Amino acid sequence: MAGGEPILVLEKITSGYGKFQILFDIDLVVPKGQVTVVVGPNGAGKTTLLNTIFGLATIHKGSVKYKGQDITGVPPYARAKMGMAYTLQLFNIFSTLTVRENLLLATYDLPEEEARKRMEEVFQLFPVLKERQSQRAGTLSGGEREMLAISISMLRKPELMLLDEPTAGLAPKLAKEVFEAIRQLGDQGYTIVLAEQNAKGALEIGDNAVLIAGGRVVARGRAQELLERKDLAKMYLGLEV
Amino acid sequence: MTISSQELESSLEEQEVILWTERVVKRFGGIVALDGVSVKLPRKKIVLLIGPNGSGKTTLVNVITGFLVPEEGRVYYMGRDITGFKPHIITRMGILRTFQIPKPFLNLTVLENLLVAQPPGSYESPYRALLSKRIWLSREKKNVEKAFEILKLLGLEGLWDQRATSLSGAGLKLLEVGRALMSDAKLIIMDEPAAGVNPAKAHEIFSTLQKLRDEKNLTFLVIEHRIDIAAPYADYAYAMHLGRIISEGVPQKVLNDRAVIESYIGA
Amino acid sequence: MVDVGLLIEQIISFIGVYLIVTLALNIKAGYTGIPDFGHAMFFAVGGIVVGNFVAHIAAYIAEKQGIPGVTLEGVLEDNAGTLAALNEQFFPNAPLISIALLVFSVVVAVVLGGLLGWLASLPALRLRGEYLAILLLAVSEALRIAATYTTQVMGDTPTVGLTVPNLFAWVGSPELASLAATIFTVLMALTAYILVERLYNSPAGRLFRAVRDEEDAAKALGKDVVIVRRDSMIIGSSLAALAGVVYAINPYLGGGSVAAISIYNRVFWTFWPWALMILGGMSSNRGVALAVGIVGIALVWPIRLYRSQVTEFLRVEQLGLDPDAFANALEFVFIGLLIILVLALRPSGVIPEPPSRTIEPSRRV
Amino acid sequence: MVEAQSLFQALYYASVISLLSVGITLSYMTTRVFNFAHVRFAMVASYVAATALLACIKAAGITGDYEFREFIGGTLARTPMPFWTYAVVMIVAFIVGGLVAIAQFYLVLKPLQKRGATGLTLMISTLGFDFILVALLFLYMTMPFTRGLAGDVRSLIGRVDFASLKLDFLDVVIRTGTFTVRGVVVLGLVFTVVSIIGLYLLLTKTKLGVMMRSSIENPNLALVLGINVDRVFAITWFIAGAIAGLAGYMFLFGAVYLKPLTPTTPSDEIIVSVFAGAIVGGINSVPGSIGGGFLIGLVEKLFVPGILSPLVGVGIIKYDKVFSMLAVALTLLFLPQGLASLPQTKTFQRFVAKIRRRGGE
Repeated sequence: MAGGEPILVLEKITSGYGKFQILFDIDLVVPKGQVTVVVGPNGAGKTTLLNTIFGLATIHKGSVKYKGQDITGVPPYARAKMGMAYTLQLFNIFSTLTVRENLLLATYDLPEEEARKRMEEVFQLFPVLKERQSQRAGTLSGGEREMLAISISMLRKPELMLLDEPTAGLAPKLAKEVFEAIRQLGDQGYTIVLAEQNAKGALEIGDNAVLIAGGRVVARGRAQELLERKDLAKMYLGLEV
Repeated sequence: MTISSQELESSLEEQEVILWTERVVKRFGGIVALDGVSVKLPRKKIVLLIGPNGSGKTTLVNVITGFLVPEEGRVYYMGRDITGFKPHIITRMGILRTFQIPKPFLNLTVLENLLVAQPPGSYESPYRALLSKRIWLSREKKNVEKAFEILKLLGLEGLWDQRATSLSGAGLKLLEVGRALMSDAKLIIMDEPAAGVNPAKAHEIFSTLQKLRDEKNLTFLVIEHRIDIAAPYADYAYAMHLGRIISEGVPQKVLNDRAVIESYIGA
Repeated sequence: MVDVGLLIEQIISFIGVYLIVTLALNIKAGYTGIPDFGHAMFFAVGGIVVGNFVAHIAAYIAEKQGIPGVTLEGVLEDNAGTLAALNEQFFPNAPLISIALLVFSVVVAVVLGGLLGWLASLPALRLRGEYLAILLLAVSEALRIAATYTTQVMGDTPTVGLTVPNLFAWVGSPELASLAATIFTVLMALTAYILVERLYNSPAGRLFRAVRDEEDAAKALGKDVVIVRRDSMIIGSSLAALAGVVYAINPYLGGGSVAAISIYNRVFWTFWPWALMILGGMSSNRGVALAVGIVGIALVWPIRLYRSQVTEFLRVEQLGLDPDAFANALEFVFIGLLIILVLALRPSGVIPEPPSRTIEPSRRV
Repeated sequence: MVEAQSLFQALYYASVISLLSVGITLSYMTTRVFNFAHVRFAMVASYVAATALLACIKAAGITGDYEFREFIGGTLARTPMPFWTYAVVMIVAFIVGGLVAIAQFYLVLKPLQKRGATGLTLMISTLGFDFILVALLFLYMTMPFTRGLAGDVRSLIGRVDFASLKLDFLDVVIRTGTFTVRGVVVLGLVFTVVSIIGLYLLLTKTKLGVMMRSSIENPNLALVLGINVDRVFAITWFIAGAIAGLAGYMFLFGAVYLKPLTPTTPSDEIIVSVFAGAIVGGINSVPGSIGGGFLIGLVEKLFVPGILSPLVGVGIIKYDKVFSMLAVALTLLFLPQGLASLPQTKTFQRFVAKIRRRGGE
């Protein structure tokens, strides 16, 4: 796989929840400073893959290495402290808190000066959030919510950012905006793992890609290459090519 | 296994259809979840229902099983209009659904799980049970026979006295099927039988379904995301997108349909 | 010195009544999973039937017979005096009426307990889990307070309570009457045990447990979950009311008085049965019996009856502790620690829930 | 007609209920458990605070009679106690309440949760913990060292008198015409208001508060953001317990309004009202439970004796708790999220709309 040095390596992961196994023998290398896209139909195991990386799923077999260190058994909050950030697909903001409080939470362990600086950066990327600072996050529109969710991750200046279907349920125009924002982040040097069902949209902005179906990796490579493959559609459904 | 689509479609005409829907419409607020859906489930067949998230699969199942009442359209089962029937009435008529995440009776043994599934009746009255065994004894004996027969069919007979908690993910899915059989269901609607199960086991589940189709004359409607595993076992397939049926036919044909593939991949 | 015979009777009586009341709870909470935190109110029904209804009937008959000092109104207005007169002059000479009243109280308590259980099953239509538990607790408390201060139920002196008619006075001496009451307790406990076991090992009991484990699945199989819950509440509650009768009649337990506080107390008749059920194993009748037995022997004997000997033996006073307080504490520590340890170490109880044995379990493939 | 004095008494009682209700809510919101041991935290705090008070008396070198028998219109204390003793005692009550709560959280709830205990199991474990606390209180009454503190602690604690300590210069008896009120009552109210404001500020203005609220709303997301949710919950429990400790402090001065102190009273009697407050107000709402606690307290001690009893007869006063219990039952059945959720219900919104329309006409 092309790109920078690997920041995260998954080796022969079989994982799921409790007794249930969703992923089988997954190998994944995430290069630093690039956008790695995970695509696949629903039920393929994309969310479980991100949960596995963040320690929210049960690992049956295999190991997760982060910056060369085995973190297979590390609790999620400790992973967050190690520089990982995860934007969940659903319930990814605190809806009873104000927008500002949501953002504050992400910077609670930083010095005030630094926190303010980072918040300004966020407001530059998403000016609408600045206007809505004192509003309850629950009152935001769908697109604004996603922006807030991504901002929360961004504020932590994570070394590795996991995004789970940030465009789910968004109108095409909004989805496009969100994708563009992610590309911008990628250009700024963030390392991102983006799980998306919207394969076309995601592959267009990604650097690398893996396609999973039925809990297994079906294809991998440069995002652009995958996008151009004629048999993509069939692979996508996990069918024999 | 390979039936050409023409063959099947022509045979559909003659063959009995166990359940069909006619232009079912269901709205939630402003959203149209089902937009004139008509499906036919041929008797003794495994029918696959696919589609991306939010395409309306679960809503359709909820309408068929009586959990939702459609705004327009009808549901017919064995020639009878069952639109708007209460769920438990529909269950008693022989339509049973299993859960995506199996819901076994955890502290009951595998055998007990099946025995509970017998059709409801007066032999389950606690007051009579306090007075005498006679009210239920003979029936219970028959039920146990039947349950063991089913367990054998499912390959679970060795585990009959184990608690349901001790079963594997695939075992739990099969247990659900077993309960459905015990309840004398004729049409079993399964929600993602392969989810959370490793592929080898998933194939076992589907071949068990085929065996049941042939030996017990059952009809299956299967919602499944892992199309690669399910497709070879299905006799017929429907694909949904945005509340409509966008393709139907033998699985191979449906899976090669451009509209189906695009619905999955997105814009 | 310790009177061994008396001691055994006391222990047996304690075990007997707690066995019934805990088995009753086990039907509701153990088999069916209804978190009945209002169990005490059904127990109370039995007490009221004996202390109030039976006393009224007896007073009515006695007044007709012209027994001095007894009037129908006196049951509530001068409860102690009237009942003393009844117990001395009426019941010793009325064996048939006593037995009839005994049967009457059992039947009426079971019916009324069942009725109240049916009413209490209605909220279970809307609520589940802890919310239902709190609701039933609240209803039970409300009824307790309401009944306690309502003269028509508990007489003029709510804290003293109603004196219990001595339905075994015809047997002979007070010792013999107590013995008869103990035997009655044992008989009732055995009957209760046989009945709950019979229920457990039937398709009905199995269905109770299935509804508890996975309500949605039971519904999907066409079972009427509401009726299952209702039946469980009715049967469990009538059994609890029976325990109330047993308690009231047994002089070793109620002490001859259906004092409001001891009868309705949520600690002794809701929380304790819960604790005992969890110790023994929810849904496990044998476990419940074992737990009640062990706790009964361990508690009644050394802690309740012989606390002074125990504290003396442990040299509590030399340690500078107060023996009375120490003995009080013993009981609470005992049960409190047991609950937590069992929940942590053996969450399914001493004897875990067995499968139902409807037909011979030896059936193999 | 409600007299000012009974109004204040009712408010005092309502404050205690409210302080305890809010703790029930906090612990339910974090661990999803109805904590039956919660009111006992207050008892424990009360006992330890009483001991601390005696220690203070020793330390301050006050000798002679401790005249604790001060009721309204009674004789004045012979030896006034310095103000700082009360402050010390309050802090002790606060901390002890919190520590007991933390102990329950780490020793009982966490281990059970780790073993996959359900809400009901946890609820029963709180009963078990409550029994243990009662036992400890029985023992505490007689510990040699507490006895050594003031000659005979046991008789002090066991006696009614101890539960009506005199509050030095703060305990002025205010009299204006027929209007009489003890300073301690006023103090109790001030106290409640201050702790409620404190809690409000904590929850809304501090980082810790935001962390608490976020962990309650969505523990998974909080975890993902690097918040150690367990620790935040433990802190929440400490706060819940500490507030209960404050209620326990108020027990010490409230014999007129509550029952005298024994290991089982007043907590066994008020626990039902405390639950009522938490549930009627809204088990998932902090402000709701504060309001609910006040409401229940005032219904029991003001509405029933002051308004209802003149109408239907004195007999009704004994039934005061029946009203609370019925309020619980009705709330659970028809508005399970309590009064705090009322504004969100459709009926309410329709009602408001109707009124608005009327107003417009």
